[in-house]
Amino acid sequence: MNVGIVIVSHSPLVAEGAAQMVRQMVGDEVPLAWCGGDPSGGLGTSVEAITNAIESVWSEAGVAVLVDLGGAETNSEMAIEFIGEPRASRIVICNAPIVEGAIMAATEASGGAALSSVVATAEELSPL
Amino acid sequence: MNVGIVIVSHSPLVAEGAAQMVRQMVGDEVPLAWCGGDPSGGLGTSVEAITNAIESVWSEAGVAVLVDLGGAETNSEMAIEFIGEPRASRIVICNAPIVEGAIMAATEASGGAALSSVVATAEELSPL
Amino acid sequence: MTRLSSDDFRALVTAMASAVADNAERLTELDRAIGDGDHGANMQRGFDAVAADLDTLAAKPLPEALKAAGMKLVMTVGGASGPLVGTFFMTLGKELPEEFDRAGFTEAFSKAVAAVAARGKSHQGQKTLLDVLFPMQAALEDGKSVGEIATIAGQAAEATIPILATRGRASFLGERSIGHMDPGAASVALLASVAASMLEQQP
Amino acid sequence: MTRLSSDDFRALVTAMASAVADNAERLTELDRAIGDGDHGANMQRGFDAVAADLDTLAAKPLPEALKAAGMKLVMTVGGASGPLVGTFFMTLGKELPEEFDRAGFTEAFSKAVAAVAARGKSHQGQKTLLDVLFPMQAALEDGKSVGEIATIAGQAAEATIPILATRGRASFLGERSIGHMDPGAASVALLASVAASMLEQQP
Ligand SMILES: Nc1ncnc2c1ncn2[C@@H]1O[C@H](COP(=O)(O)OP(=O)(O)O)[C@@H](O)[C@H]1O
Ligand SMILES: Nc1ncnc2c1ncn2[C@@H]1O[C@H](COP(=O)(O)OP(=O)(O)O)[C@@H](O)[C@H]1O
Ligand SMILES: [Mg+2]
Ligand SMILES: [Mg+2]
Ligand SMILES: [Mg+2]
Ligand SMILES: [Mg+2]
Repeated sequence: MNVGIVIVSHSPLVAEGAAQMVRQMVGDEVPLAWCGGDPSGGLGTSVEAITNAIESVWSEAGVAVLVDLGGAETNSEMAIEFIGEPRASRIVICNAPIVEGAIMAATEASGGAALSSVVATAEELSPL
Repeated sequence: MNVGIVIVSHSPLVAEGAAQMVRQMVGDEVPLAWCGGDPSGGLGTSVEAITNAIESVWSEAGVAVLVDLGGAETNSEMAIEFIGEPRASRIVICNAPIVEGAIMAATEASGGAALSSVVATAEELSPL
Repeated sequence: MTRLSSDDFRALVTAMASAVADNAERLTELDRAIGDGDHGANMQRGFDAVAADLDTLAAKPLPEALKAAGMKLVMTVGGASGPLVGTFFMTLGKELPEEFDRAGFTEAFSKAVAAVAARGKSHQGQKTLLDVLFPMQAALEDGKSVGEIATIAGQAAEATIPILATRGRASFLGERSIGHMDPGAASVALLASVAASMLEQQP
Repeated sequence: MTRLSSDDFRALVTAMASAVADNAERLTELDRAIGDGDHGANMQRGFDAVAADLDTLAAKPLPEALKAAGMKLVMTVGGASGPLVGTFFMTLGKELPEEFDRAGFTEAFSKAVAAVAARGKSHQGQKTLLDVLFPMQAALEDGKSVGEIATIAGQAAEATIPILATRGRASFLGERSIGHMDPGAASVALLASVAASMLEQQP
């Protein structure tokens, strides 16, 4: 089972577009979910949507989460806490750019790499 | 006149969503354009669309271009060459993540900063 | 010993929700200057959701009610302020016994502030809502009256104006963040003043 | 001295466009393994656009026709290969006199390859179309026949299979890029074989 990828943007368009780019690169080999938008559909994030996205791609190999701005990160941290152990410690928020990081992470995940190297690959990305 | 910002993604959704996030941060203070998709609408980029986007936000203060993957960068370089001097040397492709870089660049541009500091602000972004 | 009745909790939440609604435009305006212009809408969405759930919440013992209200804010605010304000109420609920004296409340309040700082990976002086929460905590520890604490919260929000933002979206603006009140700080001061007027009316 | 007539140019472009169309699925399949699975579609869109413009193009002198064809490819391919293959033809058009001998052609070809490398910020050995262009250039310089050059191009494309990609999307795969032919290299080898069969038929 490959590491799952979750894309959390303030913008549903960014999240969906990044997911399409990921799919084009890695096909269906990687569990992939995205969410974006606040609970009333504006730009922002929703802890519930993030929680659902992570649960929908849950993999025993773990899940790498890509976020854009601060609120997306904090809300993702909350979602991971709500999901709780033992799964929480196998869900990692990458300190990486959302679009480029998602593509790199998914490409690495599609090769069956472990969560730690999926995250490292996304984070390695010097800006570009 | 503030520096203009152009967002060039393989995905029209990513480009549009990133532009919406920029608009929400900086309002109308910054000339902003985006493009995404290859000439038949698939994931990719179009030199013509990039050229048009840059021309639509042309500012004597210059234009900062944000791109995602390799093809977007090479096609943007071609577009800049086609636009030619004297404008070409005031159009800079940022070595920065597309979404986060666009927001940082636009925020800096909205304060009236020079092209060089707009670009530097986007590029400063350590991965997030 | 104080004991906040279920009716007190209802009244408090209702007053907070309506104050947030009344001030939403002002809060959003503050956020438009140094953020993305949604803070009022975010807070209003959150407090409206809590108010809508009031029957269920008020049926719980106070600690559970606070925790559930905090959770609701986390789930509904949608901005960076959601997990922060939500964590404040969740932690308060976790730390506050059903009956408490001033020392007990002060301790729970301090833990809630610490939890917010941990959640935001932030500290005092960064032009955020913590710049109101920490002065409130100090005033509590100093034995200030409820009214005095609300005044201090208001002053602390004003005092964010000259600060250079180094956390949250306002930090993107660098020097240009100076000269504007932090929206999150304004929200917390607003909630403090609502709580103070309620508690002052108590016997 | 050689002189490519307007009819020769027409025949060449038409043959290239139909070869690309016939091989589009194979090229896309190669790109699916180590890229995003669009290289065949990209090249086909580009060459179809050039073919659609053939009347206008063929009316120009050869150098102008080559430049315009390259420009068309740049504008229509949409992938990373577009500016690279397009730059090749644009530079060839810029460097090639209307009448040329083998030395003249070799020189123009070398300049076109250098322009592609500059455009891609890449060099030989990175598992890209340059791994076919450089061997073709060497074969030209060595005085090899047209047929031999096409064979060398095909072998060079095959030789990309064991290379670790360090440029373009295939480089994202790291070690896993090994064992697959580079799609751009396959395209260039295909174009070389089309050109060779045309030129071999020439008197
Ligand atoms: N890391 C943080 N630590 C503490 N407070 C923060 C942090 N990030 C944001 N804030 C607070 O949140 C407020 C902005 O909230 P809001 O506008 O609702 O969210 P967003 O910035 O996601 O749009 C800021 O004014 C600030 O007080
Ligand atoms: N920087 C580069 N230098 C040289 N060739 C490159 C470079 N980037 C990509 N290529 C070539 O382009 C081909 C991919 O083209 P294509 O699939 O059309 O574009 P994309 O990768 O944008 O989808 C690769 O197989 C490779 O030969
Ligand atoms: Mg905001
Ligand atoms: Mg927001
Ligand atoms: Mg491709
Ligand atoms: Mg492509």
